[in-house]
Amino acid sequence: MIDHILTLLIFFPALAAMLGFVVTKDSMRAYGIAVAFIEFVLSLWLWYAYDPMISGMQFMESMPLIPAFGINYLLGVDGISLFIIILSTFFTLIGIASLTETRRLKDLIITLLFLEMTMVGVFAALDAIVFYVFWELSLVPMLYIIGAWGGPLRIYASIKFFLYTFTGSLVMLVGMLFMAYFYYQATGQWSFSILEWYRLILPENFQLWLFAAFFLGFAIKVPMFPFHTWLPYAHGQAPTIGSVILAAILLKMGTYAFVRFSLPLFPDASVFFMFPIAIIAIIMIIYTAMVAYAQEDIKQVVAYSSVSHMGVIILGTFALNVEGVSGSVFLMLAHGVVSGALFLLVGVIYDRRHTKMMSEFGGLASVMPRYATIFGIMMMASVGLPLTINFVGEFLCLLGFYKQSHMLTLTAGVAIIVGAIYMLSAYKKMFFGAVTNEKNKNLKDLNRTEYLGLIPLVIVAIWLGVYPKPVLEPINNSVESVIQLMHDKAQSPEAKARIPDLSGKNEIIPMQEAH
Amino acid sequence: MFEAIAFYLFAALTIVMFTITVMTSQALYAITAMAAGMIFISAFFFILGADFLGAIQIIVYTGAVMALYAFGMMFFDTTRDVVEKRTNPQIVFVLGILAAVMVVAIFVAPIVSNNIQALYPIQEGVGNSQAVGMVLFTKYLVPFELAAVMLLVAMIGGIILAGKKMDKSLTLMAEEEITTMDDSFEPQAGGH
Amino acid sequence: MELYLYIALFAPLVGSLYASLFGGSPKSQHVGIVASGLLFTSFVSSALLLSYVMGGHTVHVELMTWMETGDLYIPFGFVVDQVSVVMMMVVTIVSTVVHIYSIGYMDHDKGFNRFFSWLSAFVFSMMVLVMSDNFAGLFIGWEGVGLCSWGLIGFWYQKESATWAANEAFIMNRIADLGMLIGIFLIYWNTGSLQYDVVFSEIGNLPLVVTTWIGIFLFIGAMGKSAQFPLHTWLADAMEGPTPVSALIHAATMVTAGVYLVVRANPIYDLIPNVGIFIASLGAFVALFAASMALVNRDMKRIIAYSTLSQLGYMFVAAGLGAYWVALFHLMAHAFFKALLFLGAGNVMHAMHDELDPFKMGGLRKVMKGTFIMMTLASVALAGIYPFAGFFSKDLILEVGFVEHHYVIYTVLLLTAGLTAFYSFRLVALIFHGEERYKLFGIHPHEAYKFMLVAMSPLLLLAIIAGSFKMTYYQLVTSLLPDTQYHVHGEMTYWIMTIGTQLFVIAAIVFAYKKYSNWNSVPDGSSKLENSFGYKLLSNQYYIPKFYEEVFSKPYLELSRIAWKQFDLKIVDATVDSIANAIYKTGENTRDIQNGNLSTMLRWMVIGLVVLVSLALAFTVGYNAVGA
Amino acid sequence: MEITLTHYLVLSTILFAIGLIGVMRRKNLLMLFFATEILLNATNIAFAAISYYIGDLSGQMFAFFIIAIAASEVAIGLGLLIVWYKRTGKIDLDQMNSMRG
Repeated sequence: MIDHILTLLIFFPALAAMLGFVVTKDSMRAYGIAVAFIEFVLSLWLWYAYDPMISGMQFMESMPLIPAFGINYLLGVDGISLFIIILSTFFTLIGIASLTETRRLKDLIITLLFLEMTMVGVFAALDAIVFYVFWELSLVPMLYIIGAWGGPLRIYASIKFFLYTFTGSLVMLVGMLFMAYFYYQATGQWSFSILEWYRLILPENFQLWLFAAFFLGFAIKVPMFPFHTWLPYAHGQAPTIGSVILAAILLKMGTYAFVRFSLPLFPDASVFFMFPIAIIAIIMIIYTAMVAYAQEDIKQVVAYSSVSHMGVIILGTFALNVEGVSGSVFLMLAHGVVSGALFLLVGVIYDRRHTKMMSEFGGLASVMPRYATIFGIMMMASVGLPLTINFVGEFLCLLGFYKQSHMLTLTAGVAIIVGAIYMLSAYKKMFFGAVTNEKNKNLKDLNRTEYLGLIPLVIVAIWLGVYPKPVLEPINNSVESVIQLMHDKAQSPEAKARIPDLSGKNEIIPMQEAH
Repeated sequence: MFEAIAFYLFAALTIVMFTITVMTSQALYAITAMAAGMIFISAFFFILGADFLGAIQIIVYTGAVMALYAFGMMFFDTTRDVVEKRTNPQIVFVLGILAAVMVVAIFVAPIVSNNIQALYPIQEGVGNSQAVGMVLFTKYLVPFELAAVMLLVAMIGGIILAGKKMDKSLTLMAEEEITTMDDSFEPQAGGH
Repeated sequence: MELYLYIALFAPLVGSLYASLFGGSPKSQHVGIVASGLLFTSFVSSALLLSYVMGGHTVHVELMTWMETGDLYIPFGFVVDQVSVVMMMVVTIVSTVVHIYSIGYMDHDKGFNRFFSWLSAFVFSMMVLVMSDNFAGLFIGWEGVGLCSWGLIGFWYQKESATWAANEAFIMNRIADLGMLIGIFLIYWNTGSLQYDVVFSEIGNLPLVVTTWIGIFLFIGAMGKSAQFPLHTWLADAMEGPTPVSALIHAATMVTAGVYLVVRANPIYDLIPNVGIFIASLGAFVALFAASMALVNRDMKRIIAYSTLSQLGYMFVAAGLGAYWVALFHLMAHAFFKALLFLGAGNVMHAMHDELDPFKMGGLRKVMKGTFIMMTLASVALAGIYPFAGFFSKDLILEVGFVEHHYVIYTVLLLTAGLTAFYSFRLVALIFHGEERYKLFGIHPHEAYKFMLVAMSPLLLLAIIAGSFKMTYYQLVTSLLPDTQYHVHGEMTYWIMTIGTQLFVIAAIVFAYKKYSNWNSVPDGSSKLENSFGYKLLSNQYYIPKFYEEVFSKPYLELSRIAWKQFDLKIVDATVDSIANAIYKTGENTRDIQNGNLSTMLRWMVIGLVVLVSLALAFTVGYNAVGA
Repeated sequence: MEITLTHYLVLSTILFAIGLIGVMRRKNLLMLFFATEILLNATNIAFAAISYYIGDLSGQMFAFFIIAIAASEVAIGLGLLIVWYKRTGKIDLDQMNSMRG
């Protein structure tokens, strides 16, 4: 069974979702939690069985789909994808467990389980076409979640979300086809396997074009400035569960794909585009932090803060050294946990007051002290306080990029200032001051269901902040092999210089022999 | 010399006839002019040594097609003119001529650059009909048979379409109409 | 000894967690007692460690790995050496006192348990800060104390001013933290490690320019925490927090973290004397600058806060001039008497029902004898009168300035010493002497609980006798810090200087007493002095907060609004939408092609034919042209 | 005066243009059919001429098949036309707009 655990992880939720149609409405919630829990346990088993010392792919499965074009059902995990898969199953569990939605609960849970399938599929796929299929499929459940359970502008928001990301992905698909074609030209065989692609050294000008094609698809998903405007709408209109999954997992697809595709496939192009992308990332960080500061709606603050943090992740990714890339992968997890928790927290107050405007609140700390405490912890994690999960990632990202550029890192570091500004001012508006609004006087503090969702997140946020090693170590090993691969493949002297050579450092098992 | 005179004469006649066909508002004039034009065209075929084609042209077009049109027209009220609102006739002319020039340019291109080769050269000492027959029943046998089947299909199609009970079109009817039609028409259909 | 180290470190954390368990429930006396007890345990462990360290040993432990990736390796490592043990002693003594004091001070507060939770958490962070054996660990504590400071300044979160001040403090500190972070990055990429011992042994091999930048960035971090100009405004506003907090965090411990950093990083600063001069100059400037603002202020706590700021300036002068042990010594002495001063002020505040204007007090010595004595003695110590603690430490700094030939700095510090004496005794005179002006406001002051006074007494004792530890202390820390003795050349000069300073200070005290001890009215802002330019300038803190407000805060908010409403919605998003709209409109417009009219369709067909054929022609011609 | 291929092609062009104009101009469906016949004949001339001038029978073959197609087209087309006329009583092109998009 362990040999096919990835297939199991992908299709178990889908199968369970199909069966979900025959489950009665009343027991649907319990059913959903049970399925998500089993899935989560399976993913933990994956972690348990995973050998952190091996940097390459593990639990690989392969089955030909269209042999003539080298399209295979190819799965595998390494340290980079392992934890994002666990994060996906974890958040699906948390999301379903803390679900407060009452409208068409059954449909919602079925949609969520399908979404879980696509998420795990994206992170486990090692074949570009399989990856692409899951990547696109993930849009559909999200479209339903926003479009069916969202706010008043839900149709606009969901269509914008769908078309925007879809457009980007199409360009990416063209890039993938070209990549496969180049592979065919070079070797005389068709292949869509990423691992096979890794072995291909492309001329630099090809790399630049392909990088750009992939970049568009990923950048919209991340979303990078100036492609970010779908996100506030999507978050603003999505129900709590939609925002949580969107922020925690779906955005990570973009940054994950950067690490999985762009870096190892196009090392020279990565170096070439390093500074332009870093500048975009810095604009993202500072600009969206400012926009977040100006928001009146607490959910929008969190939404824009997501964009800002994604900027740091991008920066870390394009540091192109082990510290930076490990940091960015770690920050993906960290941001998933923290922003997911923040969206859950916003959902809590929205359930009670049916508004998200900060001006409606004030003084909540005295009415809902426990809520305020957990919100405070998560806010501080988001701000990047040491010993919380975010700090580890942010520190490593900035540290890594500092190797490449002093000035840009200094500018990007403003993140820790502007991040504090919008978060603290939002917190002040919501929780501090006297209770002025009559409607807030008798709000109930957190209930059992909400604790169920939030407490694990708090624990994870602090645990991985204090002791990130169990996660950081496998990530580090896999990232090292990616960096080494990039160094070996790099052609231009600048790229050789920018990407560190680790071969002399320690024994690593290369992911694939280059050349 | 004779060839040139014949060419210009028939060219002028054909053009005039077809122009009448296109421009006149009287259906009767149009059909008559066209029939004449078709016969004049067959003259070109004779000039070009395609005797068989010329004969076919006269038989098929003037004999069959035109007769078909003539019969067809009997169904319609030819005296009543179709009101022809013309919008921007200039565009029509410009477009028509432009397209024609282009098509010809395409045709001419390979000849001008002289890189076309004769696949089935005309054999000396063999009559045109014989030559045509030889090519038609060797190289073009399959297309020829297909053309035959096509004609058969067309014939059957024409008969069925023009036949009775075809004044109802299922595609153009709403669903309820179809269901009600089944009830009312089936006994009658059985009676035939 | 490792056990004691862990006890000293984690006892406050346990206290904090224990208190937070009851965070939401109403006041429980046991929370305060347990937290104080645990801190006392921490103090005892620290004392044991001190005696151990005095024997010439150090304790160095590595608890576990924190971050490890690539070449980066950061453990949770702790070191108890001569420097950190001094800081540990200071922190645990003051915080134990403050904890016990707070049991009384926060007696009637709803957030009693929450208060202890935050306070103990602060002590834990501070312990991490001082005990850590690497820069990353220092940064953990650094941010941790910032967080606790935020929580404690904004402790009374219903008050708008308190939460505002809390956010201001946090954000200002963050600005400095960025500098610190960059300093850490520089250290890592140049030395390959963040461990103190590795860094300090490597630092000599680096190019001077790198070392200079490291020094500058680390000092920017120190400037924020220690509230040096221009990041000083938060400290005065931080007085919104409960008074014990001011005593512990904003006088004795956290604000001195910057000084500790410079002292700790002395191998770096030793290499870059130019930066040192800058630090010293800035310190001297801040000393005078802060003292001048304290002269006219009418808020008791703010006056003490400015005095803290001023004393931090002294410490930076010493540290900048390379006299690290002197800086640390003043840090220690200052912690005792300033905490005492604050706690005394807390008593007064309680007595006066949170009235802070000393002009509305007067004559309180009759009802608050204990507090009166303590505050007077603390002020004497602050002024630097022999044989109190302040004399030994402050005088030493003056000597350092003099010996190092920085006469401008020396003069500034000397002047500041006079000002310090003046405003301290202005405060004492206004509060405790003269007419009982509080009667006008119908307040009936009372002395604080006995045990609070008892709790304060160790600080009083230390404020008096700390100076006598000088030689022991000196021998202790100079095994780690540069051992430089500062002796004024010629005994004559030395005595003239010392006695002259003493006389100058005493004169300032006498002047303050004369002017204020018989004060009999509450100023209403109409007197000539109050309308003079100088007075307004000083009482408005040189208009710097206003300047920040107008130049940074408001434009930032405005710019953010513009970025959102004008740029994000109207340009970025509108561009996206307009692309979508353009496609939609094209669809609407070209819909006429499909109007079902065969004639039109035919026409379009011909157009299409023309276009296609001409394209084919063009390509053929083009291809032939190229081919030819 | 030699008659060359160009002459025939020019003639073919003229006839084709006439046919196209007819296609675009006519609203009467029957007339439209006439115009298509003209188009087909125009190409036939071109085919026959090319066949003659390069001495290849393929052109004639094509013309032959075109005639066959034209015949079928007329048969089917007229049949449809009659059906349409029976249903609507009109053979006006502008009235046929059930394909409106």
